[in-house]
Amino acid sequence: MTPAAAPDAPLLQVGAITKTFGGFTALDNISVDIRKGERFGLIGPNGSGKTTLINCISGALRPQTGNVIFCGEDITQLPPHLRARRGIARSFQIPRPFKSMTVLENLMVGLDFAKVDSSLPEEDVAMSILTRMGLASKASAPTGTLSQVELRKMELARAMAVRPKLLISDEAMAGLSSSEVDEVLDLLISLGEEDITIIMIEHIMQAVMRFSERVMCLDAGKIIAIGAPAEVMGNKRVQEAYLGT
Amino acid sequence: MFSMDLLLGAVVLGVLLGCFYAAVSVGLSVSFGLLDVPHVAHPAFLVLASYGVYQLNESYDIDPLLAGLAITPLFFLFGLLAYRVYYETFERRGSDAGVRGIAFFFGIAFIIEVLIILQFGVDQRSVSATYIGKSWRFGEFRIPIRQLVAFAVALALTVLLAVYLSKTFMGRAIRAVAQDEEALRLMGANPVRIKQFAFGIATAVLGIAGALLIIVAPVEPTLDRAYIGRTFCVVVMAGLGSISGTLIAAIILGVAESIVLTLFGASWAPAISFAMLLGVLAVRPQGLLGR
Amino acid sequence: MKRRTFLGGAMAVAVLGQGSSALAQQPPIKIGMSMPQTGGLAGGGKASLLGIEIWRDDINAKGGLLGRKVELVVYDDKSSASETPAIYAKLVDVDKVDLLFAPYATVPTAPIMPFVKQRGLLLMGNFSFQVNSKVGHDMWFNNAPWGPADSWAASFLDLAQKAGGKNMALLTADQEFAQNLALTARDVAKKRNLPVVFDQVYPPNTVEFSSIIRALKAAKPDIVYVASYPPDSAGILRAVNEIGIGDDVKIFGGGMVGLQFAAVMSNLGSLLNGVVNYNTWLPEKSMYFDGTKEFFDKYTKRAVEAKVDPLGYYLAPFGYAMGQMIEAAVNSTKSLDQKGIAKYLRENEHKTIVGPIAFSADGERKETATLQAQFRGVKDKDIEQFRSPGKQVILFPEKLKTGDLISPFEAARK
Amino acid sequence: MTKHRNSIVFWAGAAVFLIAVLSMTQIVRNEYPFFAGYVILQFIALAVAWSILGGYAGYVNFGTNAFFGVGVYTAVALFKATGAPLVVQIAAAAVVGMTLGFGVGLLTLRMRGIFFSIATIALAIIIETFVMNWRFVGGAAGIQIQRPPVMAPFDSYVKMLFFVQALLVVIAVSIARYIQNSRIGRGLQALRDDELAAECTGVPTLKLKLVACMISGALISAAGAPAAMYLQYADPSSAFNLSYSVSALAMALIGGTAHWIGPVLGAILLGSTQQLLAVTISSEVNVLVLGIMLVLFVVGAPKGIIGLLRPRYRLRAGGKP
Repeated sequence: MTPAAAPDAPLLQVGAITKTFGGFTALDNISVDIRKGERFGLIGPNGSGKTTLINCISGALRPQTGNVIFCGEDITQLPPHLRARRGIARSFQIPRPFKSMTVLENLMVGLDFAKVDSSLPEEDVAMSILTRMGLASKASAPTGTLSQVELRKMELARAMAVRPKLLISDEAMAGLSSSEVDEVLDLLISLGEEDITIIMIEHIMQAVMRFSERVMCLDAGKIIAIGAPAEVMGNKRVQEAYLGT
Repeated sequence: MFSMDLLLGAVVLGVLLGCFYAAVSVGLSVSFGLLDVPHVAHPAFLVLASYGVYQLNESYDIDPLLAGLAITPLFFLFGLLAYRVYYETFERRGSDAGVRGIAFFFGIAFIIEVLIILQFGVDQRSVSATYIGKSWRFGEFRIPIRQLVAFAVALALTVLLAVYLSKTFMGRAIRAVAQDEEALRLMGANPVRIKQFAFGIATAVLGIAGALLIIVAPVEPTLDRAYIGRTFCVVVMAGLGSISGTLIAAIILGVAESIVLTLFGASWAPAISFAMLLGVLAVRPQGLLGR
Repeated sequence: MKRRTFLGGAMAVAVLGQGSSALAQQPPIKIGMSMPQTGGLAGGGKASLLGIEIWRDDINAKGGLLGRKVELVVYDDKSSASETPAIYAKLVDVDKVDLLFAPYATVPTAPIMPFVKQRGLLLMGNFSFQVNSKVGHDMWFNNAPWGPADSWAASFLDLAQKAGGKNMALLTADQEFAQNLALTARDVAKKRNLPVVFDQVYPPNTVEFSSIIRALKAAKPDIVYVASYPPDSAGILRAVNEIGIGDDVKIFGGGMVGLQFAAVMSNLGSLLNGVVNYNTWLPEKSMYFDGTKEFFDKYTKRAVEAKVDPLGYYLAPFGYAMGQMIEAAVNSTKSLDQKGIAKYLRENEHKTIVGPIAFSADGERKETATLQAQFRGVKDKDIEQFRSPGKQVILFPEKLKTGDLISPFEAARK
Repeated sequence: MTKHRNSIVFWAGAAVFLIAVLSMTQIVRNEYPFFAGYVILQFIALAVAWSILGGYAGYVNFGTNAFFGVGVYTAVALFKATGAPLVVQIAAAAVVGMTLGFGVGLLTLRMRGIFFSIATIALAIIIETFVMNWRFVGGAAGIQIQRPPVMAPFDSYVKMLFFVQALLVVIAVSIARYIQNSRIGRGLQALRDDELAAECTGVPTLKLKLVACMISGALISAAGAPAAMYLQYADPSSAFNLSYSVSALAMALIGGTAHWIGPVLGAILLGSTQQLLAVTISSEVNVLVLGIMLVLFVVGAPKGIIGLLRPRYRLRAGGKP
């Protein structure tokens, strides 16, 4: 039904979106295109609008102006669940598991509602995702018993259950030890190799450098730099923005 | 039936009634509006305060307003305790605090109702004071003095609380905790203690509000049900947590009720506050002065 | 015939001879009922029950009914209509009671009317209003003095018109009893070409009556007929006192529920003065019949312990009277046959502590004995004052009258 | 496999229950068990229906009495206007209850749960006021109703109502069970835990809440509809009595809402306790017991009786191991 996107058209086009809260402008006329299969890093100091931007992409917020185009379709007015079904999945800065469920059941929610046809029984699909994430042994554990890194992985696994084209990871490594950071990072990179486009918000610079093909830095709701990781890190305004906070 | 005099009278009485509604709602504006506690037992606490005032007035012949003032510290402690229980059992554990929190306060309201009935019976109770039963004449126009008293005290109470919340350190901390608990924690303040204190204040105010309630009209144990609609209507219409909004919204409700009662008949009156509440929820859930 | 009398006499002697041991041996006669003991009607329900219990104790002291002890089986119906069908089914099918009394008030009684009619059971009504008019059960007898439906409004309007009333204002609560009264008041006014200049229905839980009274005053009525419930009755009188009601008003009151209860009366005190209101029993000299004084002596003592209305004029003696009528019917028919008892009740006049009672075909009183009385010289905060005559002067009915109406209303208030 | 076997057990159980109820109406002559049993069955239906929204989705409906009263008065109005048979009355009540659920849901389910809860209190009072002003169904004074003749194979109307209410219980429980085992149930559970996370995982939260609200409303109204014929009388203050709300909520929460059996257990326990207490204690202590039990369970046993009985649910609920 949707018009077939041109083969080299970007997967996601953010077109001049502005989001204000009361008098405060969180996003100021942001435009960015993200290619299919790209590993995209999003950085910026606290309160620079990173989370607001991904909220606008995933549908938790709607911008006052501008539009969001995904696979050639304007999804600006769609609620989050319809975006999820079109292939946008995310994790949360502070993990938000379904607390009354086991890890496996958390994944089943995504499988149940994403409506992807599969010949395999849902539980098998869920188990294979968990195995991939190294959580197979925790499948029937309640989420309350998980450690911090397991929770982060569970969130990524739940996002994977939607079988996304675009995965947004919101500080999935915050508060983890360096070995755990590497663990999660490896997972994300391996997911990226499977044709999944990934936007990663992160504060840990080595991780961003290692992961990203392209990096964008936001400050006070504006894009101050975008380009190859090394290039962005070398940018004066980026350094100021980080030192300034 | 319609006459200018009657309309004017209705508006004047409505403003008086509205200020009284503000006084009974302002505590909820703090507890529900600022602290986000689903305090459906607020009107039950209010009626409980009225019975406290009644008991003091009946046994020791204390003026109801003084009696209200006297039970205020008690209600402050009661509020501290109630919040502590609520926090320990629901907020801290996080999971589905909403459902169980509401059910908890609903159960508490129900228990208070029954305890009042066990102690005082189902009959209505009223207090005696020199200003009850007299009226202030202005030509043909008469205003009951009890309503003037309620108006003045209610206005003072609301303004005082508004000033407290905007001018004092603690007041500002309470407002801050409503907006950004995390920031406050970073500043080294304990948000839970601040919230507990705020809930104490919100409950303490009910001492005076309860006195006004029983001054304006006799109370009976299930009176709280009628006030669930009124208080939540006022607080939601005001925009959660806005004290000045509370005053404006309460006056709008008071005038609306009074005009409908005087000019259009009373049979639809109980639905007024609830219909306004539904209307506000549907059209402008952030309230008149919402953030 | 003679033989039976002889046998009866012999049996009576035998029973007397055995004395109390016979009373213990025979199974008791069970009288079943529900009674509102919690909820909005509880105050009235408990007082009514105490009246019935005093009768039970009196009759048992006299040796019981037919030589058997009388036992009450009472359940709480929580003042709600939804509880009574199950309760009465239990009373009849499980407890197998011999006779049924109705609960106090209309709402809990209404759902059991079809049940008793279908089962052909006798039901002694307890202060419900027009509950049998649509059901048409011929074994229903109401202890209340209401009489024909329109007599209530008619007696008040008689007094009003005699005092020169030319038009009427109606202020009624939006609840069943008050609405029934309002309905008849409108009918009677229409028949007498009395214009209704103000007719307002207000909802339960109304807090503030100033607005309503102001609007009522603006309509300038001569007669103000109020049908209200306890919480509102007080609010209305307060507002009348504060806002004033105008010098035109000749008579005020009629159907205010609550002004019969001690707590409300002492609460309102001097605000009551001048109000003409309905009542059922008052300590006026015309109201004392055989046993009345003794009843109230017992009631006053037991009321303290039972935590019920200390005066108990409104309901309690009628609960006792209900028992007295059953006592007379059972003793005369010498059986518990419900058809026989019903026949006796319908055909005879019964002497009770609230005066003689005779029923018409629908089971209500043949003639109304609902009093209209005017409050006079009432002081604040004093329950005991209501025990002495003269505080509520009976204006109607003619037979029981103890004084004349003071009019206009403002004059009567002083 | 086990799911399939569970289904067989469930439907066999339901059939046995209905057959038992039916034969009871044919064998037992004493009418009291039917009067009392009707009340308990009614509470089971209400508690199960309530928990479809209140338990599975976590939206607390204080307006059980609004939906109940609407059911009663739909039946009354329909019966008075057309003399419609009981089945039609119940069906119509379900439709009206469903519509009402849709309306309230649309108005308030977008917002946080507390707004929905308060709106449902508002709803009860507005509708009660409306009915009080509606003279056709008797207004505030109430209305007496003459039952039509009873239908075979029943020999008394109360027995028939008892069977009908048992049927409604089976319908309510099967719907609750279906929802619980279907993806709707999983979606509701997810949104109950975290609405935003559920949305972002593809759960159409508003739609599911509306569906739950409509089904719950329809079932509550349907369970209320036969009350008109049971009482042969209807008045607004009894039909819209707040105690229906308190009972439905307390029974569901005390029984536990994670499984459909919870509200059933809660209703049987509290319903029979209430019937018993009504006979033994006639004071407000009776009602106090209900309130205190509600608070104790909400605070101390958040997963209700089934949480205490089956550790699995405790495990699922627990924040800590």
